[in-house]
Amino acid sequence: MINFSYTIWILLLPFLMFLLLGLAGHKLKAKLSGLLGTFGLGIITFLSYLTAYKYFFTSEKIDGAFQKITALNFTWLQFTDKLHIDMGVLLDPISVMMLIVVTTVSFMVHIYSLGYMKGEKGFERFYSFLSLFSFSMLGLVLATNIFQMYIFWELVGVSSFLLIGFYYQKPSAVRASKKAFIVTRFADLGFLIGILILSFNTKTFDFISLTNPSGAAISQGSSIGFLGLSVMTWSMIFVFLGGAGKSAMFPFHIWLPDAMEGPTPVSALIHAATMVVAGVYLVARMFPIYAISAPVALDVVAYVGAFTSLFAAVIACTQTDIKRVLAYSTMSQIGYMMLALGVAKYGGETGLGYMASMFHLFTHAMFKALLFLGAGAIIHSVHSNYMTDMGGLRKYLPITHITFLIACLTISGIPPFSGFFSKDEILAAAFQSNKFLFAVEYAVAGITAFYMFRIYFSIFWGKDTQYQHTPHEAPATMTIPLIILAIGAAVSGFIPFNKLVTSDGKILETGINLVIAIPSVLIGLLGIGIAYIMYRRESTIPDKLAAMFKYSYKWAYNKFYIDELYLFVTKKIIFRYIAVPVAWFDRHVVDATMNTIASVTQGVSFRIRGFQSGQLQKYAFVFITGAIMLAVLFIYLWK
Amino acid sequence: MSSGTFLIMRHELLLIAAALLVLIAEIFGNPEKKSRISLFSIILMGIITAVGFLPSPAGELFGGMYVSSGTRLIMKNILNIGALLVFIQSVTWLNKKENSSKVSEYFILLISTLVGMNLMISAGHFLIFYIGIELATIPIAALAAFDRYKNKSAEAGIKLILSSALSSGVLLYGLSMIYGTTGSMYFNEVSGLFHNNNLQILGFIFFFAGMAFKISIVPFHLWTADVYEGAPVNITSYLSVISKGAAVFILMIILFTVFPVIVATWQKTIFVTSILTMTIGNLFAIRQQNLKRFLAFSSISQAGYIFLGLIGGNQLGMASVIYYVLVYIFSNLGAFGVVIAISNATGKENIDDYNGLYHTNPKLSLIMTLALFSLAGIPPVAGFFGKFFLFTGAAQKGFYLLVLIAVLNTIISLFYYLLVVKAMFINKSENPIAAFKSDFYTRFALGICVAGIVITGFASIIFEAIRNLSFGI
Amino acid sequence: MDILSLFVVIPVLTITAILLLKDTRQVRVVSAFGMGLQLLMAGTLVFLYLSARHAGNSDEMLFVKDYLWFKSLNIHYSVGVDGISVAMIALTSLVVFAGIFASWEVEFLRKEFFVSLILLATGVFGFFISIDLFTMFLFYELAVIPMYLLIGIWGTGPKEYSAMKLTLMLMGGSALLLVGLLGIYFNSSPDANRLTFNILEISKVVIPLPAQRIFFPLTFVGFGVLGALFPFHTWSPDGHASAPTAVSMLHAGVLMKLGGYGAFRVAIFLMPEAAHELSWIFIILTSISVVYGAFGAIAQKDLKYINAYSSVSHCGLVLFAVLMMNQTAMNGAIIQMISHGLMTALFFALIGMLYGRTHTRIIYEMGGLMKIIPFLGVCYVIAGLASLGLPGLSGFVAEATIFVGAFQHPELFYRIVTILAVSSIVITAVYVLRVIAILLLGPTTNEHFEHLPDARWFEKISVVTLIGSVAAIGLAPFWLSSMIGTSLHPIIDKIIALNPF
Amino acid sequence: MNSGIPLQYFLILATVMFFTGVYGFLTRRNLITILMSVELILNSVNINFMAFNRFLYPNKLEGMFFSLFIIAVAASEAAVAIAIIINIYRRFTTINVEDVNEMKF
Repeated sequence: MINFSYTIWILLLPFLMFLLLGLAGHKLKAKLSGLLGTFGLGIITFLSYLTAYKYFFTSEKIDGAFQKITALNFTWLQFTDKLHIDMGVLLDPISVMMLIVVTTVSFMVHIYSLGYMKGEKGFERFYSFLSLFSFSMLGLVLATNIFQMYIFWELVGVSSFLLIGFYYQKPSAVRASKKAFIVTRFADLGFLIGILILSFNTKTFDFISLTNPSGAAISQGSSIGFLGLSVMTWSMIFVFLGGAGKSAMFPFHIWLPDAMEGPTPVSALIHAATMVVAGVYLVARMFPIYAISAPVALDVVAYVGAFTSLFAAVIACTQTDIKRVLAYSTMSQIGYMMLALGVAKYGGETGLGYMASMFHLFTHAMFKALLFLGAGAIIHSVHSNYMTDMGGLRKYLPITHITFLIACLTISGIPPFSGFFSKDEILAAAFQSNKFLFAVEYAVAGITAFYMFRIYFSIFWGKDTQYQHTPHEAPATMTIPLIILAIGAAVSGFIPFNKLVTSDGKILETGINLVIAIPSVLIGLLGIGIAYIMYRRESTIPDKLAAMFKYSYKWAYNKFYIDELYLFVTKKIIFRYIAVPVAWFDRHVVDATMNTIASVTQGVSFRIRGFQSGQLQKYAFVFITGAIMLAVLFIYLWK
Repeated sequence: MSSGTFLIMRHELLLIAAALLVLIAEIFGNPEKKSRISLFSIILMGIITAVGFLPSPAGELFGGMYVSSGTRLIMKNILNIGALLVFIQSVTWLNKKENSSKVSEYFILLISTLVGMNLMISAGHFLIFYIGIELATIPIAALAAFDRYKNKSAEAGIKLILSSALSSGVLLYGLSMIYGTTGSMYFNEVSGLFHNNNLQILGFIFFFAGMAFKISIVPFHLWTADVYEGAPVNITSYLSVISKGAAVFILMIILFTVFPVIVATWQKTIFVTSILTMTIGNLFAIRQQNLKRFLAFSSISQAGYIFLGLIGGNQLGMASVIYYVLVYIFSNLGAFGVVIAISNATGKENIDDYNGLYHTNPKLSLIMTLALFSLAGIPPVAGFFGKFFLFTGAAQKGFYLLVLIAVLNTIISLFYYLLVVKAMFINKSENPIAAFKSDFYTRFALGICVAGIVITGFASIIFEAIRNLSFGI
Repeated sequence: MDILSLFVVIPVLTITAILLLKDTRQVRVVSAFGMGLQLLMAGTLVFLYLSARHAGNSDEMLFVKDYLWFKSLNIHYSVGVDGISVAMIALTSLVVFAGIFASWEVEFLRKEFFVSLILLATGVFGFFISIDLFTMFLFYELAVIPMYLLIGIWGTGPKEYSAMKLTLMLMGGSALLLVGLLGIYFNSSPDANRLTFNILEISKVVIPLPAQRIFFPLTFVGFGVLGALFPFHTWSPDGHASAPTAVSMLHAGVLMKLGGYGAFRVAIFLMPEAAHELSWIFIILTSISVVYGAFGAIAQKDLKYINAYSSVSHCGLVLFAVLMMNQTAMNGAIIQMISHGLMTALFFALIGMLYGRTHTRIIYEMGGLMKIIPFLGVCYVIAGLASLGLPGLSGFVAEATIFVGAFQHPELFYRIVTILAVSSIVITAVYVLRVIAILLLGPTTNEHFEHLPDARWFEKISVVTLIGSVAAIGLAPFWLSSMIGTSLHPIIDKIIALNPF
Repeated sequence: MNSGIPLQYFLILATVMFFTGVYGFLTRRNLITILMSVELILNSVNINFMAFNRFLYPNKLEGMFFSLFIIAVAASEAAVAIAIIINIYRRFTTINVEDVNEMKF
């Protein structure tokens, strides 16, 4: 048994870094604090790679399966003797894999930001937030129990809130951060309820005992029914709500495009590579339960994933803000991953989808981070988000151009880039189990290629735009991460995921299935071709098309008015028809009754003052009548 | 008369002696130095009060017409303390020149009422009781009309004397019924011969009405406010505390000793009347502007609370009533003391005049606040303990509903007490009562009151003493 | 002199010291010193308590001292603490300490202000240490009354009205309470000759069920009024809005906790059968206050109103959890009391400081303050995050415990209601973020605010004290929850006896 | 003692007198008259006492004594009352009871 106890530092370091930069940051020099943060994360990255190496290549397997190792664990908060929140580190294939993803991208972003955020006000604040995020994300990844995961889940949410709202004087940024937090919070409510139901039935939070396919917990409550579904299914659906919120699945997706208000490195790190895939990770984490005792919930996952991928891809075709395009493509790619999980079963051949999903998660992290950082470099030089303001940039930004191209090819699934492999696995998995979803994904693959090259061409080729000051290539601090990531995106496809990350930890024999691979590559090329025709150089085709499908284009351009719907619900229904009435009711009914009691008392006291008339004889009269009435009362009426 | 006799009825005898001494002092004393008389009578009263606490044997006189026991002694002592305080409080007022000619009358009359009350408390026979109660009432009427040049004073006098005459008429009529049905006026005999027939109940109700008049229980209370307002402040305080206390005591004694047979009836009676009293008293108090009138109504509602102690007909209730009267004496005299001091200094008696008093006369306002809180039953002052024990006494016999109504009433009362506090502390005023320094007597009296308000509650020994002594009446 | 009584004696001495002072400038120093001492004492008490427990002292109450007071009624002055009261005492001393500094700049009648403030504190401390219903009630009312003057004299807005309303409604509560206590007292012994007010002794006997049916509601509602139980909560918004800073802090932070504490230490503990029988009524009421308070907060414009309504919601959660009547939920209730006490005090302190600078509490009249007064801004954000239950701050610990506990309830109805209550976390997030966004973020709206000064040293003391403790609980809840948990056992055992979970 | 008027007659007389007195008290406007009606009430009580004593308990004299005392007390009461009434007349220059209501409510 290898000793993994040092992994605690993977959690502690970023936290300490956060405290240091948060409390003392404004005292340090901006540059120093930036370097500190980067250095700290460097160490963590090193530790993670060490861990990954030790886990995958030196830890012993039991009958060919990777074991879940609890590196360390201590009780943080005791509820009952069975239920308690622990804080700890759980190592298993997916968590280690995520460890790599998070630290790599995060490290890249740290370096990149040194250049990108140079001279920004609140530089040290930015880095402290980044450290906070890294801490939370790693905690989420390494959680040993679902409640720990929830805790870090929330922390991730808040750090994303803080980073989106980094430019807190910009109203749009503030609005976006608020939106992001509240939408995800709403989803997390589902997550929490799911946890409650789960824990009520299984009486445990611990992942290992929860997800042990032959354990007692997993079958708990699948017999108890509620409104037609088993409580287990209900809890899993609720948990998935949480995942959908973070991963911007329909209908919780609305926060992601707006989240692009944040600094671009943040978008790359949080809203492309790491945090948004937390939902996928969550489902993967609970996968045995989904697969074994809540298949219905798994179908929900599949269909939601599929729909989102299509829906987002369509919208992506119409947006002109490059970061938003990338955001929608992120959604659609995560849709892929969800779908892959959804179509998978537990163990063996049928577990292909699971492995594919994780694979795609990995590759996607690489190329999507690359895309965003590239976009960042572009924006950095052009000072605009809109591709309408760009064109012919290939001359000015060679490195960015190449890396961006690689990324585009990768996401379009063109071999030999990594995207091809992972996407191919997913399609294969879909093909195995559900032809309809398979068809959908095929279409999406094409659309993806189209819109990616749409922006590629219109940025780097297209019309020769005149810039008031000529764009210049980004500094090394920014280009180096691009290059590294580009390499990662290019080659990570050759990582033998089927040996490392599978649903049951055993090795899974896979190969390129040409029947699926070739058409998918072709459809990708087709999409590229169309984009080439439309955007290689200035042409009127796009406008013609837009005019032709006027309404559908308008709908897609306005993101199918989902935002407006939300706005309607929150502003009109919640605020105007619930909150305001409640406040009114409280003032004018509940409170009023209390005041009425008082005023009634006063009124009565005014009414009865006539008794005190000052007339001696009236007094005497009352006296006598009183006496007689008492006498009558107690002699005849109430004896 | 043997020395034993003297010992037994020393309260009355000493008081009579005191009255005579004051009279002699009036006759032979130096007409210029009238003010000395007040000091003299205060000293006498002080001595009597002190002597009252000496141990004395329980016993009977005049064939059981006069009874003395531990309980009754406590009651008398409490009354004496109150009277002493009133004496001290009156000095400043008496030193004014329009009163300087009537100092001795004032004290003689007061003392004689005190004699009446003591006599009445010691009654073992309705005749003594009747003599006592009249002796306690008639001089008060004269005192109420003491300010000969004030219309209100005269009006107060006539209202008091006539309505009390009527009430004693009714009371006597009731007694005659009881006499007719039992053939005796001895407390112990009557209780034996009592058996709950209509005529007796009628008699009881009429008797009760007569007593309720003295305690100013609704609906027999209407004279109270006017008389309190009209009479000189000192007399008002005396009426509101001493007379009321004495009447409560004797009513309690008679209820417990004479009418145990019809306990069910008088519990109902008290139930109804106490609810009426608390509520009506509070409702009237809310709107009052004149502080004397205000305190009059507050004292009415206080009487209602006191009845909660009676209703149980139990030891605890009895003890708590006696205790509460003691507390009430301190609290109410404290409040009145402030009113007296201010009306002596400025002649102002309205709540509005008190606006911003705290900023000019902080001490007085604090004492007032303390007294009012004690009346409202706010801890940690004595009033809280008093009320708590009263309620406990009622609750012991299961009158939870009554207790609930009572405590809800205390909220109303708290409201109007707070109005005064608000006036003194919060309200702003362009011409507040100017800061003034009151003389020794006032400060002394107020000091005693404050001490009483604070100590009586915490020092459990006082309550315990009352509790232990008051076994049997 | 036992250590517990010191908690009453020290404030009293402080008061006398203040009264003897001639120079009003020293007043605040003296009070700060006295309350600092109190804070020290609280720390010592926590330490002593834990060490005593560690030494294996398993009595229900520790440091018990008992003096016979009114022999004939068997009324004692008896004090004693278990983990719960220790925690509450610590909370109180923290809030009071912070409150002193928050009201550092009171000018008008300074002496009187601090006297009444500390008097209020005295009542609260007395309430938490006493285990005799009579003394408990005494201190309870003692704590309520100074509010009137504090709000009436030093308050703002319609202060007389609010003060009167608050006082009368709370007194109304204590009126019901008094009847309830008397009822308990006269049923406290099977043979009516050993009647007692002592909680521990009463808890040993079973009060006959018919009596419980009458007196449980009285007691519970009586305390509930102070705990802002719907629909008896309306004193809270007005009261808080009109009260001066420190008073709001103490009131929302500590005084409202008397309600929750009493509801569970007296009502539930002594009359579990009725509690179990009638809990559904109050569960409905409390869950209403949880959601309703949160919604009410969304629509408010005045910072203090927002906070008052959120207090309604949070305190509703306390009573809600108490009524679930199982170990975890009750544990959560206590933690929630403490956490809410700290963070709401923090809120009111900050609001007071903002008001002191901007002279408005209407959120729309402020904006973009974060840039101008970063320290206060950040503190406000932290307070907000604590109140929306962010992990790592105390709010989360409390709410998680409550929800998990409540959801363990065997009956479906209770679980569904729980889900209703859980949903409040979203609403909370909405109004907290709404305020933060309007108040602190965005561009600065009012140029007059451009040069507002950031926090002064005494303000920093006050705020940092509170934030420190909020974070401490949030990061390391285990010691607190275990301290409370062990003390809950006797109570739970008494309940378990009748409804086995 | 069975000769002459039976007890009931006395009682009826007394009752009638009592209520006459009450009626007078309530209706007369002149303070003196009101005082007289009070006397009427007290006398009715006296009659009661006498009659009861004479008819029911002839061997004891409590009733008799009681009425004696009542008479005496009534006299003193009247004295004080009249004194005050005189003062009233000085102040208000009337002894009409309705005019004597400076204080009310």
